[in-house]
Amino acid sequence: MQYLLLAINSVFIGNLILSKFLGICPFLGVSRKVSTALGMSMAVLFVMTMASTVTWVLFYTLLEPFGLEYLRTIVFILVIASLVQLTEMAIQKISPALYEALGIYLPLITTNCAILGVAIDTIEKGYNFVGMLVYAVFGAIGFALALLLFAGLRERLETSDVPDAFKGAASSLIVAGILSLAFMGFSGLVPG
Amino acid sequence: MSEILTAILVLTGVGLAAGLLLSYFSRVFYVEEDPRIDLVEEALPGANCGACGMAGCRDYAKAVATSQDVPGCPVGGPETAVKIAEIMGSEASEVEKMVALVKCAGTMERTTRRGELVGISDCRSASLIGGNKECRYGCLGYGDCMSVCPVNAIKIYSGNIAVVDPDVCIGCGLCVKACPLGIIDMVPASRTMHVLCSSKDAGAQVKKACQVGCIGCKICSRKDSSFQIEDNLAVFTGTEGNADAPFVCPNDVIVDTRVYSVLSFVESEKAREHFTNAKEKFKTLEREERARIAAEKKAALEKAKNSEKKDDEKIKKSAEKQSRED
Amino acid sequence: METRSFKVSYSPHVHNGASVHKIMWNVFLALVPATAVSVYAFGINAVRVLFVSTFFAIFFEALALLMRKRDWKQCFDGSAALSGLLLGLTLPPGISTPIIMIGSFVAIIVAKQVFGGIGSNPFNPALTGRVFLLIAFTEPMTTWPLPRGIEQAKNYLGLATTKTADAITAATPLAAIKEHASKAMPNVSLNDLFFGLHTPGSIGEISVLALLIGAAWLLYKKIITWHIPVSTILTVFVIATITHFLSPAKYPHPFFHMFAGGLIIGAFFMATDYVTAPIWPMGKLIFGIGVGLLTIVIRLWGGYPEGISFAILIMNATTPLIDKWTVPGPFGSKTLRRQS
Amino acid sequence: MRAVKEFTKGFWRENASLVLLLGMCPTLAVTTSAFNGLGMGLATTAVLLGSNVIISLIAGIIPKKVRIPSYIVVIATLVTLVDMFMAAYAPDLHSALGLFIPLIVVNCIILGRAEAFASRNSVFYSFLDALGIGLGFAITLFVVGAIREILGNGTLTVFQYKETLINFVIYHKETIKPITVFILAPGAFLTLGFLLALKNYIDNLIKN
Amino acid sequence: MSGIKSFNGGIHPAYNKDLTSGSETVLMPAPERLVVPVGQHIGAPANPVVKKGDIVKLGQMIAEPGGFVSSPVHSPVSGKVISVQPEEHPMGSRIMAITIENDGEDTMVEHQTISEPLEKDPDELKEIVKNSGIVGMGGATFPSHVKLSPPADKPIDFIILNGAECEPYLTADHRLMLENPESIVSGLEIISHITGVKKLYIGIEINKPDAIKKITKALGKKGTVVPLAVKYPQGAEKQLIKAVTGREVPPKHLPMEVGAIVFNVATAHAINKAVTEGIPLFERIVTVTGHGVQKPGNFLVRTGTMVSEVVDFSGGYTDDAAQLILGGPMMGKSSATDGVPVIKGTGGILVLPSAEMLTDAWGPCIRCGMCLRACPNQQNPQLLGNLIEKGLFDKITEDKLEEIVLDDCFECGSCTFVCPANRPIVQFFHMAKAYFRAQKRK
Repeated sequence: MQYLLLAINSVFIGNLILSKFLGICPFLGVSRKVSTALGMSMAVLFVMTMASTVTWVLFYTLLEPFGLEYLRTIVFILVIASLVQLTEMAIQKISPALYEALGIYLPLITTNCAILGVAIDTIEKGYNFVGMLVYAVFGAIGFALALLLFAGLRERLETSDVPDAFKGAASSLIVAGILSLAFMGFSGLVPG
Repeated sequence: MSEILTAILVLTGVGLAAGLLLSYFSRVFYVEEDPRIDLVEEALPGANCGACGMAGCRDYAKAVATSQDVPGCPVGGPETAVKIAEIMGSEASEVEKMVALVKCAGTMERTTRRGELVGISDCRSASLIGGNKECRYGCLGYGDCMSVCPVNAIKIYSGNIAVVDPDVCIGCGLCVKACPLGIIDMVPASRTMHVLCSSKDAGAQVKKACQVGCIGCKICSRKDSSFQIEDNLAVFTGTEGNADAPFVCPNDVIVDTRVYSVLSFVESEKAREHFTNAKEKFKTLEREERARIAAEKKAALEKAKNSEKKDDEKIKKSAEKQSRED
Repeated sequence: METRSFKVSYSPHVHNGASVHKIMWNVFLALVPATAVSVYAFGINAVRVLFVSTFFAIFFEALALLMRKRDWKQCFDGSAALSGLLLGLTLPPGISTPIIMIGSFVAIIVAKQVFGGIGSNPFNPALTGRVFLLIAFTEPMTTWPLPRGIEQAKNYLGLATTKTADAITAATPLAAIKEHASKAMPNVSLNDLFFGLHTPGSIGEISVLALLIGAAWLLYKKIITWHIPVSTILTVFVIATITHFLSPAKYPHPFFHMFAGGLIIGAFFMATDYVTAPIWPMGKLIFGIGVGLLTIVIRLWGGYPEGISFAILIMNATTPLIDKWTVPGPFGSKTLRRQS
Repeated sequence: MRAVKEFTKGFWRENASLVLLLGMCPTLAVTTSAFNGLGMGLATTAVLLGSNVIISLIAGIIPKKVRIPSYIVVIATLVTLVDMFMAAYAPDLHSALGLFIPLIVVNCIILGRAEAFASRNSVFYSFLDALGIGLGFAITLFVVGAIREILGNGTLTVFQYKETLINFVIYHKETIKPITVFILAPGAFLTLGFLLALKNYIDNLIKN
Repeated sequence: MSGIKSFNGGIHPAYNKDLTSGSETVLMPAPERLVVPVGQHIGAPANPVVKKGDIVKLGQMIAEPGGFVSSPVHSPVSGKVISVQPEEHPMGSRIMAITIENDGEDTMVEHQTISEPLEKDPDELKEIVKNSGIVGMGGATFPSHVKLSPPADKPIDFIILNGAECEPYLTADHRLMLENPESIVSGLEIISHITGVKKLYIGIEINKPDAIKKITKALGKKGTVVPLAVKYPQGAEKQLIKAVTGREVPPKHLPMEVGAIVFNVATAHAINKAVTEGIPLFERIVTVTGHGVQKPGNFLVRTGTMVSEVVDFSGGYTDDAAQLILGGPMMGKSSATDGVPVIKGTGGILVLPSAEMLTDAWGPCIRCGMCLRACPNQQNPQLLGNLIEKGLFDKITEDKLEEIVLDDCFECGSCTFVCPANRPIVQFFHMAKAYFRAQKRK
C-alpha cells in the first residue's frame, strides 16, 4: 500500500515536470512530436531506473560508510555520465534499430536534471531500495505522461494561429501551466 | 588528513573505474563512423535550411563524406565549398553564388485580368483555378514565395508582382519550390542581363495578355547570340550581354541590371519612363546609323555604276560587308 | 464572339448556412433555463456574477483581438460570451467582482487568445478560469450562500450554517459529504438536488432539471452528440453504485452523485466543447469515460469535494492523443480487412 | 569594444532563460520569492565564473575525447563547494533552494558556456562572459521571483539573511486577496510564459 | 420506406431541380465555328490527325487516342479546319484544340448501323465503343472501353447504371431517362452483352418518380431499378455501389475490386447510339440553369460549342449574373470566362447571380466534427484541412496521410458544405493534391 501511494504520488501529484520542475529542458525541447516524445520517455525510463539504482548502491556502499556524503554530486554526475555513454555505445552495437529509436536522445539525458534530481532526491528522502525503485520507475512514468500529453498538445498548436509573441516556448510554458493547474486536482489523493 | 585521502581515493577510484570501463567498452562497442562527418558539419553554416535537398546540415555532411557527387552548399557559397574540399581533400567544385529571380514584370496595369478570384488568397490555390491574369505564366502575386523566404528578400509590389532583392537573397531556392507556376529561377548573382518573362505562349496570345511579355520575336537573339529562343521565350545564357539588347526588344522584357535594378524596372514608373526615353534615343541613333549606311551603300553603288568594271569587286565586297553589319 | 468575365471561386458553390455564430447562440439558448433558475434562486447576485463574467469575457476578447490587429468585432461571435457565461455559471453566487474579472481574464486571455483565439485553445477556457480561481482564491470560491427564501436554512443538512455580512452560507452537498465522510451520511433529498431550489452550489449547477432541458435542446439541434455526456455520467454512476453498495455508510447513493455538484453541467456543456474534446465517436467515448473516472476518483478520494472541472481539464490535455489514436478506417477499409 | 559586448550580451540578447531557454528548471522552481531567485542566480553565477575561468585556462591541455567529462568534474567540484559554502553561511537560502543547488551541475548554461565560449576564448573574455550571462540569469530569476511573490503573496523580499530581512509589503493580504496560485507550480509556468512573450514582443517591436 | 437504399454520411443540399426538370430537351443547332479540345476525357490527351485547311465530315475522327486510357475525338460538324492550336479549356488550362468552321451541311462520315447488336461478337462491339470516343458522361469522363475491359482475375457480378443525378440543379440525366428510356435500356443490354454480366441495376433517386416509372417499364425483367434515398453524393461511384449492393470499394481500388462496374445513364445512351446507329459521341444534353440565366432549360449541344453561345441560345444571362459554373454547384468548376467550349463531360451550365454567391470569409476550425459526419468516404477532412492550411505537408507525409488526400477524396464538397466556419476544405485538398503530384514527379 505504501508503495502504491508512492507510485500514485510520483505520477500524478508530485509529477517530476509539473510540480517538481525537473527535466524542463527536454520537456520543452523534445516535445515537438508525439513519436519523439515517446522515444525520449522510453530512454528516460530506462536511464532513470538504472542510474537511480547504481547511485543508490554506490551511495550506501561507498560514500556513506566512508563519510563522504559531500562527494555525492560529483560522484553521481560522473556515474550518470559514464552510464549514459555506456548505454549509448551498447545500444549502438547491439541493436542499431533501437539506437535509431532511442540512441539519439541519450546524449540529451546526461544533462537532464530529472535523472540527477531523482538520484539525489531518493538519498535525501532516505528511501529504501524498493522505495527508490518505485520512485524512479513511476517518476519516469509521470515524466513520460506529462511529456506525451504535452507533445500531443504542441502538435495541435502547430495548426493553431498562435500570436507571434507567444510562438514556441512561451505558449508551451502556458500550456504546461494550465496542465499543472489541472493536475492540482489530484492533491489530497494521497494522505500526507 | 585521512579523510582527504579517502576522498581523493574514492574520487580517483570512481573516475578510474568509469574511465577504464568506458575506454574498454568503447573498443567493444566500436561502431565506425567517418570522423570527417563532424568536421564537415562544423564547416557548414548550420542553418539547417534544407536548401541542398538533404534533411539538415548533419545529413548533408554525411552525404558529403560518403559520396563524391554532392552539389555545393548553396547558402555557404564558395567559402564553404573550399573548407569542405580541404576536409575531404578534393578540389573544390566551383560554386557560384546564386540568387532568385522572378521572371515576370506584368504588374496590374500592364496585364489583362481574367475573372475575379474569391476565396483563398494563395498562389498554389489560385494557380489551380486558372490564375487571375490572362497570362498563365504571370506572377500571381499572392506571395507564396514571400512567405517561405527565410530572409525576407522577397516583397510583393504593385499589388501583384513579387520581386527578389538580390542583395538580401541567400540563394536557398525555397521560393523556386514554392512558386506553383515555376517562374522563379536561380541565376548567378554576377549576371547582369535578365529576361523578365516566362510566357511560352505564341506571340499573338502574349500580346493579348500582357504589354511586357516576350513574344518570341528573336530580335534579341539576332543582336546578341547569348539570347536564345526556346518555346517562344527568350532565354539569356551569358553573363553580361550586349548593352543594346534591352533597347531592341519590342516589348521591353529585357532588363540590364547595370542600369536599372530589377525592382525599379518592374515597379518604378520613373525608371520605365527613363528607359523608354533611352530606347527612343537609341532607336533614333540606330535609324540615323541605318540611314547613313544606306546612303553610303547607295553612294557606292552609284559610284560603281559610274566607274568601270575594275572597281566592281571592291564595291561588291564592301556592300556585302555592310549588309552583314546590318 | 462576345465573351463575358465572371467571378471565380472554389467548389462547392453552395453551403448549408451553418455558422459558428449560430452554434454558439444555440448553446446560449440552451443555457437560458439554468440561468433563469439561478436568477430566481440567488437573485440579483446571480445577475451580477453572470453579467460581469460575460461582459468582461467579451471585453478581454475584443482587447486581445485589437492587440493582435484583428477585427475586434469578432468578439461578438458568441464564443467569448459563451465562455464568460459558462464561467459565471460555475462560480459561487457570492463571489466578489474583481475575482470574476480575473477569472474572465484567465479564461479569455490565458486559456484562449494566447493560443490563437477561437478554435485554438487546448483547454476549456471557462474551466481554466474556474480552476485558476479555485486554486488562487480557495476561500471565496468555497463559500456558498444559500438560495434565498429557505426558511429551514438552519436545519439544512443538519449542518451549522454561517452568517456572513450578506448571506447565510453552508457547504454544498458534495462538500458536506466530504467533511462527514467518516461520520454519519447527511440526508439530502434527491428532489431538492433535481429541482435545485434548496441547495447551495455554483450558480448554474443547482438545478438538474433546467440543465437537462437545455441539454435536450442541444441534442435536438444536433449541436452535441450523446457520446460524451452519456459515457461520463454512466461512468460516474457505475462507480458510485459499486462503492455505495460496498459501503453505504461511507459512500453516498449513485443518484446523489449524479445530481449533486457540476456533473450535469460539466458533462453536457463543458466536456462537449468542440474545440477541446475529441472529434471521433470512439474518442468521445474514451474521453467521457476518462472524465467520469477522474471526477468520481477526486470526489471520493481526492482533496477537493468536486472533481469535474479538474477531470475535464486533464482530459482536455489528452484530446490530441485520443484524436490521433482513434481515427476510424476510411470507407471501404472493412472490405480490405475481410480480404486479407 | 569587445569586452563591453561580451559582458552585456547576457542581459538581453543572449539572456540564458529568456532567449537560450537554458536553466529553465531553477528559473521555474526556486522563484517563489524574489530573494530566492536572486540567491539561485548568484550561486549559478559563482559556479559559472569559476568554471569559465578554469576551463579557459585548461582547455588547451585537455584531450578532445575526454573534454565533456573533464568539464563536468570541474563543474561538479565547484558546485559542491558552493553547496557547502551556502550550507555554512546561508542555511535558510540553502534549504529554500534545496535540490536545485546540486542540480546546478546539470544546468545547461554552465556546460554550454564552457563548451561554446570558455574553451575557445581567453580567460579575460571568459570571465566577462560568465559575469554577464550569470548576472543576466540572476536578474531574470529575480524578476520572475518578484512577479510571483508580489502577485501571489503581496510582498517583495529583497534580502534575507539570518535575522536581517528587507521585505516590502506591496499590498495587504487583508484588503486585497493575493492570487496564491502564483506561488504554486502553475504560477511559475504562467509567469515565465508571459515574460517570454513580453520579451518576444519587445524584440519584434525593435526589429520593425 | 425500407426499400430505399443509401450510404453513410452525405448531405442534403437544396436541389433546385424544378427549374429545369420540367423542360424538354431542345436541340441546339450547331454554331458557325466550333472549338474542339483534344482533351475531353481522363487519361492521355488525343493526338490531332487533321491539320489546318483540312475538310472534315460530321462524325469523322479528328484526333486519335494517345494511349490505352484515352479516347478519340470526333468532329461535331462538317466543315473546314481553320486552326489547330492551344485554346482555353473549361478546366482552366490552355489545351490543344481543333477549330472547325461549320459548313452547315452536317455531311455525315461513312458509318455502319447494327440493328441486332446482341447477336454480334462482344469484342467487335467493344471496338465500336472505343472508336466512338465514348467516355463516362457523369462528369468524370473516364474512357468507357477501359471499364468494359476488366482484367480476367476480377470477376464482375454487377453492372450498375447511375441515374441518381445527385448534383443539385442538374436535370440532364433526368430528362434523358424520361425521353429516351428505351435507348438507355438498350445500351445497358449492350454493356451486359460485352461484359457477360447478367445482374443489371439502375439506381435512381426517389425524387424522380416519373423517371423510375419509365425506366422500370422499359427495363421490364431485364434488370432491377433500385430506388435511392435523396442524398448527396448518392451518384458517386463508390457510394452508389454501397447503396445498391452493400459492398464497400476499398480505398485506392476500382469498383471492379468488389465486382461492380458503374456507368452513367447518359453513357449507356451514348453506347447504344454508337453501336446501333453508328454515331460517335459529339453531342450531349446540357442543363442551362440557375437564377443567373433568363430561361433555364435542357439543350442537346454539340461538343465544341462555346458556353456563351449555349447561354445565348437559351435566352441569355440576367443582369446580375456573377458566377459561371460548369457542372453542378457541388463539384462543378467555376469558370472565369464563358469563352470555353462544351465538352463531353459538361453536364450543366449553372449561372449564379451575385446574391447567391457564397461569402469568401472563413474562420479557424472549431473542430465541431460536422465534416467528419458528412464525409461519404469517412475521411479526415478536419485534420488534413488544418494541416494543409498551415502548409504542414511534411507532417502529412510523416503520418502517411497523403494517400488519403491523393487517392481517396473525390472532392464531393460535403465537408465544405456543412462547415460552420465556412472553411474551403475542398480547395485545401485540391492544393494538397497538386502539391503531392508535383512531389511525386520529382
